[in-house]
Amino acid sequence: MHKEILKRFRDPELGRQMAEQVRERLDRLTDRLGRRVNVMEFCGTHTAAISRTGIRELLKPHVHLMSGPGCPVCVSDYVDIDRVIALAGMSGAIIATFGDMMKVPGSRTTLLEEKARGADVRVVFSSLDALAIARENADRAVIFVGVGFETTAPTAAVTVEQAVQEGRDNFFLYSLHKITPPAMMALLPDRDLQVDGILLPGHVSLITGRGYWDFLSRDLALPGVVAGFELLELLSAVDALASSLLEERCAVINAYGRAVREEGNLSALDALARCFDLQEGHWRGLGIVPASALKLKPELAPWDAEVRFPLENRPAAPPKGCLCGEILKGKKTPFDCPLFASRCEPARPVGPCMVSHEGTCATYYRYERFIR
Amino acid sequence: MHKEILKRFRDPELGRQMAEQVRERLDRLTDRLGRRVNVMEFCGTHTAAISRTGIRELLKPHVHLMSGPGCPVCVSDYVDIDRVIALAGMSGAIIATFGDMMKVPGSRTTLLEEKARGADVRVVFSSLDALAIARENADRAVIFVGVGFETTAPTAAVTVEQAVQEGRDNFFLYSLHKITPPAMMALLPDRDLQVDGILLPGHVSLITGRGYWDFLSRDLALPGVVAGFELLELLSAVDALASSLLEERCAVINAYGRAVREEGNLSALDALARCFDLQEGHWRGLGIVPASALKLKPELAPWDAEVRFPLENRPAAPPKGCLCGEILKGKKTPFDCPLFASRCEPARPVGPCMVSHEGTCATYYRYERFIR
Amino acid sequence: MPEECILLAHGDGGALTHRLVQEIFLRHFDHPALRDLTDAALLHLPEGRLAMTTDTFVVKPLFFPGGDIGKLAVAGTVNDLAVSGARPLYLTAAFILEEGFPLADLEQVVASLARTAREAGVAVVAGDTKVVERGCGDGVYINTTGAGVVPAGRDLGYHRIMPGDAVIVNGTIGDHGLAILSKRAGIEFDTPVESDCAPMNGLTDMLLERFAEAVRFMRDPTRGGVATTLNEVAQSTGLNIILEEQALPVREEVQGAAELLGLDPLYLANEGKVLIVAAPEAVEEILTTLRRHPLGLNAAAIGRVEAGTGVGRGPGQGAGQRTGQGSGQGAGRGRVFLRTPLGGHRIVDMLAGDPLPRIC
Amino acid sequence: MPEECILLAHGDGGALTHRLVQEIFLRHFDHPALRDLTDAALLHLPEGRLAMTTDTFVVKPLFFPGGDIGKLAVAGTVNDLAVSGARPLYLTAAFILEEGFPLADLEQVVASLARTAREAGVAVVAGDTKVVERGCGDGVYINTTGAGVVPAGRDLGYHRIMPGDAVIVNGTIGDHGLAILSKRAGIEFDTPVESDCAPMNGLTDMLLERFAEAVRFMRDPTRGGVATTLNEVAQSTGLNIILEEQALPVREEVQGAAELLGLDPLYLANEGKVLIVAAPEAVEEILTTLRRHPLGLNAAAIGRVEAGTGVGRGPGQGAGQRTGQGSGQGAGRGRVFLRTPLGGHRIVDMLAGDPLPRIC
Amino acid sequence: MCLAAPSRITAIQEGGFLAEVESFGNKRTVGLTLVPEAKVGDYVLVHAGFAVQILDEEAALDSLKAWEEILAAAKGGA
Amino acid sequence: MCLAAPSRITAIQEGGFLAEVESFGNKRTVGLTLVPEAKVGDYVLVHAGFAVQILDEEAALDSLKAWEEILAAAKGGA
Ligand code: SF4
Ligand code: SF4
Ligand SMILES: [Mg+2]
Ligand SMILES: [Mg+2]
Ligand SMILES: [Mg+2]
Ligand SMILES: [Mg+2]
Ligand SMILES: [Mg+2]
Ligand SMILES: [Mg+2]
Ligand SMILES: [Mg+2]
Ligand SMILES: [Mg+2]
Ligand SMILES: [Mg+2]
Ligand SMILES: [Mg+2]
Repeated sequence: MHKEILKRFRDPELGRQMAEQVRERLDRLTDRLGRRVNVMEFCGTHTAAISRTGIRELLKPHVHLMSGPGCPVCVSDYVDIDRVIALAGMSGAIIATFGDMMKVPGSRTTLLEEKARGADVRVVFSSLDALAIARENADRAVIFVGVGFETTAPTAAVTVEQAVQEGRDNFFLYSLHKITPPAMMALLPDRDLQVDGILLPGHVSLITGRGYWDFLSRDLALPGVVAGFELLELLSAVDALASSLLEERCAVINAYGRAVREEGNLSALDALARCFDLQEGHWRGLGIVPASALKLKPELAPWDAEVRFPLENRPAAPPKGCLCGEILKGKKTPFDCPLFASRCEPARPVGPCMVSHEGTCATYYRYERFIR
Repeated sequence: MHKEILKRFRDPELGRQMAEQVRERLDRLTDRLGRRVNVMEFCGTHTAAISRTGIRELLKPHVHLMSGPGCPVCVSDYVDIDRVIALAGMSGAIIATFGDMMKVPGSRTTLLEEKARGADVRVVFSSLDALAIARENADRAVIFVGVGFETTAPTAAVTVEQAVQEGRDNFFLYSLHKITPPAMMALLPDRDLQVDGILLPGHVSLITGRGYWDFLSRDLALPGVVAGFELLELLSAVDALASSLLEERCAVINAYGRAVREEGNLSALDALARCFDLQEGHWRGLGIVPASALKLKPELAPWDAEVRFPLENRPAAPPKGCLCGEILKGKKTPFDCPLFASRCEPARPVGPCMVSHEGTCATYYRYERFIR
Repeated sequence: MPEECILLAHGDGGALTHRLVQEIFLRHFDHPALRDLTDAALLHLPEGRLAMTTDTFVVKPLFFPGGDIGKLAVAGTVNDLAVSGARPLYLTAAFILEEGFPLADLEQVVASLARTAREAGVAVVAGDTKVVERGCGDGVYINTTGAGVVPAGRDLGYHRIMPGDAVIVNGTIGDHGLAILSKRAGIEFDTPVESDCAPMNGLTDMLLERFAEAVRFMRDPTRGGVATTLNEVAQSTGLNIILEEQALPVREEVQGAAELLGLDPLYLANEGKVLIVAAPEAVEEILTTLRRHPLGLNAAAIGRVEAGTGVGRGPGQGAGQRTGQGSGQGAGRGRVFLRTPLGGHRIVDMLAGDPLPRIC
Repeated sequence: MPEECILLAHGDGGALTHRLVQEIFLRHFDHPALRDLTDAALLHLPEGRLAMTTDTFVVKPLFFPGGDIGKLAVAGTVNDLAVSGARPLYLTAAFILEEGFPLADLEQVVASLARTAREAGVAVVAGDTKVVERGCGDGVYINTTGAGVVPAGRDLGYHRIMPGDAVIVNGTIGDHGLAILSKRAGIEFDTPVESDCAPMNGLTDMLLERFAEAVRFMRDPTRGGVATTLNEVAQSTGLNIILEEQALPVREEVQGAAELLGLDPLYLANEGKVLIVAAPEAVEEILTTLRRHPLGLNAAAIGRVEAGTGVGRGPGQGAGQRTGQGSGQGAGRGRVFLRTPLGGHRIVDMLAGDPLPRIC
Repeated sequence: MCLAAPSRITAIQEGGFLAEVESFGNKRTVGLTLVPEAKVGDYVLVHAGFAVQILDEEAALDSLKAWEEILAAAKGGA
Repeated sequence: MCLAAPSRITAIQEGGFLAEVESFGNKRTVGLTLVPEAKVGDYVLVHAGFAVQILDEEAALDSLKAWEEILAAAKGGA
């Protein structure tokens, strides 16, 4: 059944019609504003889907679809990557993390290279897999490097709770989890950006609920639309945003109704509240953002890799010439970076935006490099 | 210089002349006794050298050169091999031992097969190498399986002392070391054997000294000659034995003067006395022989693998049909064994005599199989 | 039970090596050149150019849905010869065995290799066995090297590809890569997808017999998938290739699993697929022919060749220019694009980095 | 410094693989068939029978006195062709790289392989690279497969060996095996002995050009040494071989080290030696010829062929009978004996088990 | 930001911690702790090895209907 | 029973625990604890990685001389 629905959500004929309607509305907006409207997709999965479906190219004359800092891998700072790499060097330790983390450059090296040099680093698909590794290696420290926003953080939380329940004392979480609103608040008020409206991350929203975003309209007077990821969902979300702007309605609309509820996923939100405290976080590009990082509560300290394996805090300089910071803020595009597609490419990334499949630089490299 | 001496010790022309003289003496003895004289070479290295040089074939009509139990690998009992294999199965343990031990069959398997199945078993050339492995693997138990007679046991002793001095608490000796006289006393009085004289192990003697063997003439009224290993040394030793028998002198003669002193190696004998106690030992073929096994003294218990990793004592049956026991006693030759060169061969040994390069079965297989 | 698994001594060239060769290898491979175990096989070669190719197979797991490393080792090498226009005749097979590898598994692999070779009509004429210590291998690795003959009159190559040519594939893409991935440690999932692993020399020979002129070029999109292989074509010719997203034959199970894991079927390996560049006027006839062959039932035209964006056309320049430049930058070289159903375009690049499963 | 060592991505067929191929392999190997990186090399083959052989090289350490794995990979395969009477022409080279292997070491190996191939006059015409995870390999393994041509009129083989024939070797034995052993973990010692590793096709071709009739058979005594190789000859022909201990050319350094470790040079591997079975009347002339070649300075006649103890002569029966029997038992088959200086005999058997160093 | 793929729950393991899900014939085991209310037959979005939300099929069909109507109207109106 | 090979001591390491020995150009490091009286230049028998005895060259030459004399005598006498 869902198979059928998905097929229709991807129907090219409906898509063309919808695109026609969106273009028409956007052009009216352009006429009214005297410039193309600026829409930021905060979420990297949106960035990738918009490029992959060709929507960005198709709508380019009508709207500036700006890519935001919505890739948790990309916003992980050098400081944190360096620390994870240091943990990987501990004798006997096993680092488990998601595939994308493997290639993120710290200040000198990556987990992938450390693995090649002998560190035991394993790619997992889920924190549950990391816990299973800990069960099978009871005499070794297994450190799960959790990275992700509100969507992913609850999965790490319930896994830690599972470890606690099992009395598994060799499983540790190194939490690089972050929440998104503080980054938006740090970014969107920036005059230079001139963001007119925002496509809100669909999968963060299915945890947080639509209501989570009301601060946008309330505090920043920005309209927002929670968007899905299929062709028609993306187009209809842009359409809804255009309508709001045309009608000068400033509200947060849910255009991903099949997955996102008003109140979100209460079980997941409970898990976050039970396990994590908010602390200041290092964001690549944005710097230190207060109350944006999810760190394990003190009562979970025995499972907290940062507490159990404390490391010196050595500041590291970002690589010369990398514009990641500006690109994450949406102020520059990868085409502005002199390293883009020359010294920096997915096979040998310089900045983290070139690493993650949904990093802005990687996405533009993969899908848009010669299409301008 | 020594190079030149060795060359002359191997000179075939001198050898042929010496052989002529030996034959002549032996034939006179045969005439006197009415049978070929029986000479046992106790030492496996002698067994191999006598076969390799062709002396056994050459002198066959004139003397019966019987092979004795003088291979420390061959006389190691199933019980001990099974225990070593059990230790190899301990998680994290490293077993280090000499190459020949790898293929000795326990009651079900060998160290070589256990290694193939994942056990960490390493071949070393010296107990010092095993200690070095322990230094490099400070978090793992390194068990050196020491095997050998009086020649080898002192090297294990001083290595344990070195470990004690270094405070190396992850190095352990599993001592299968044995001394030779009790085995001789258990064997030689046997009427069936009719040993007329004995070639004494040259390299045991360089530790023990010639005097060590006086019990032979004193208690058993047997003449003996301490023999070297080069062509002329071997022939001259047989010659000396033949002379003694002809002249009815019953003494122990040193015919390996370049290496063996009257009193032996006092440093080595001291080391033995400092580290080891004599206990009853399991000898394949001979059974339990009192006061024949060198086991670490109680004060060295922390470095004694048998004390630190106690194992159940499970008796094991020797393989069906294997005549090792009888062969080790010199009562049978490999040609008497129905498995010899059919089911039992060096690539897949059934009994331990087929394993060691100087095991009687392996030697006969390698050098004498089709020469009868 | 003397030994049920590989020991180091099986590789020392001595008695156990001989027993292994006799009791496992020679029992499954039967060719006069092998029987004497001499240093080299002496063989008859028919008229034509000699074609040679080599590949080592290090697949994990050794046994996977739709095949095993033995079958793969034949298919992979036979296919490299086949897509070059050659008729595969002889294979050499060299094994690297890890100490402790079960003899029963070895026998199963060897039997499968022998069976596939017979099916493909190639003879295994020389072999080698090495044993490496535990922890220095992974069960078994197999190198196969193939020799064949290109009959007179066949000429395939980059130099024959022209703008306007069509790109054809003989069936669904990504099946092998997904089947393997589904068994990879840490990602295990159950999938109905089987590897497409199969020798294609029957199919290619049939095609070349009928369309010697219209078929310009063939290549098997193995490691790196269709995307990487077509990028090699584009870079070597300086021509662009435009794929039609809707025309790509992808099993819905493969598409579904790829979405689950965050992968793109264009980058998944195939082991029974051939990309054919052909004259546009022959496309329909070629598709009809392919679809009558068991390995071509889902054949489809998936794209077309277009003039590149600048210099560097033709094989000579293309190849020369390529040397030492790395991938993907510089202007005026051939590219691969994909036209989305909406009519937009996106780049299809070479694979960069293992297609790791990812969460974002 | 992006990557100084092999990463898994170097083997995924994508961008890093391409860079590796361009920047290391193609820089050292230069052959038209390689340049286009197509699936198979298309080659010209002169008149004669095609000879093929394959070998994988897993030597430890990779760099040893007198050579390295790259040189060895050429010498080993070229020699197998050469001793079969063939003129080696083409090589394929397939690498299994372990994650973490230093690129600098790889480049050194590849350069050595290329240099040795040039010296031997063979072209590397096809290649393959696989990367395996750390702990699933050992730096680098190399498979080389060779193709060559046996000119008309050459006929070497077991079937030509007759009682009375002489056994010749082109120089000192055991050098390679000892040089390798001296670097093995746990046995390290310093030795002046270098590996004899060298392609011998120049020497064998010269020999066969002059002594096509008198040379009956050739073989390179590699793994298992002279003892194992001659046992294969004896078993395959049903004839006995009698070696003269005093005639064996053994460097005194090799003899000394072998005694130190409890080894027999007859079982140590050689990589630049050929055993030649030849008509007795030609022995002196062959020795004179060999000694004029740089690889034959220490050539010596080391033994002779005698009638075996019973049935089983001739290659056909010998081979048939051998199958499934294992080694070394049964009556009436060819044996190898060694005559000691004293005039006694002893058996020289096949290697059984790794020549481990031992104390007793 | 976060890939999530729709799958159908085919079985829930004892204790309710894990579920078998199926998507186009592909089967996986996923954590169910975050959607304890899910039942066999439900479609869920799976992220990082966990079911993170139950999909609302009715809402999906509503969206489709709405789009089709609007587009039809627009066409009709054009 | 025990292989032992003659080697010449070329150097003794600090502390006297280890020595470098040489035999036909082959060099090894061996334990010296069991023959503390050995000096550089001495020939020793090496067993299991240790020097176990100093070889007595004079005794070796004596043996040789004795054999040669006896054999010569025997020949003369024959
Ligand atoms: S292209 Fe590379 S260097 Fe430039 S901003 Fe992106 S990640 Fe940084
Ligand atoms: S030949 Fe084998 S089975 Fe027979 S006695 Fe010797 S070791 Fe035992
Ligand atoms: Mg190939
Ligand atoms: Mg291939
Ligand atoms: Mg081989
Ligand atoms: Mg392994
Ligand atoms: Mg190919
Ligand atoms: Mg070969
Ligand atoms: Mg070879
Ligand atoms: Mg050979
Ligand atoms: Mg290949
Ligand atoms: Mg390794």
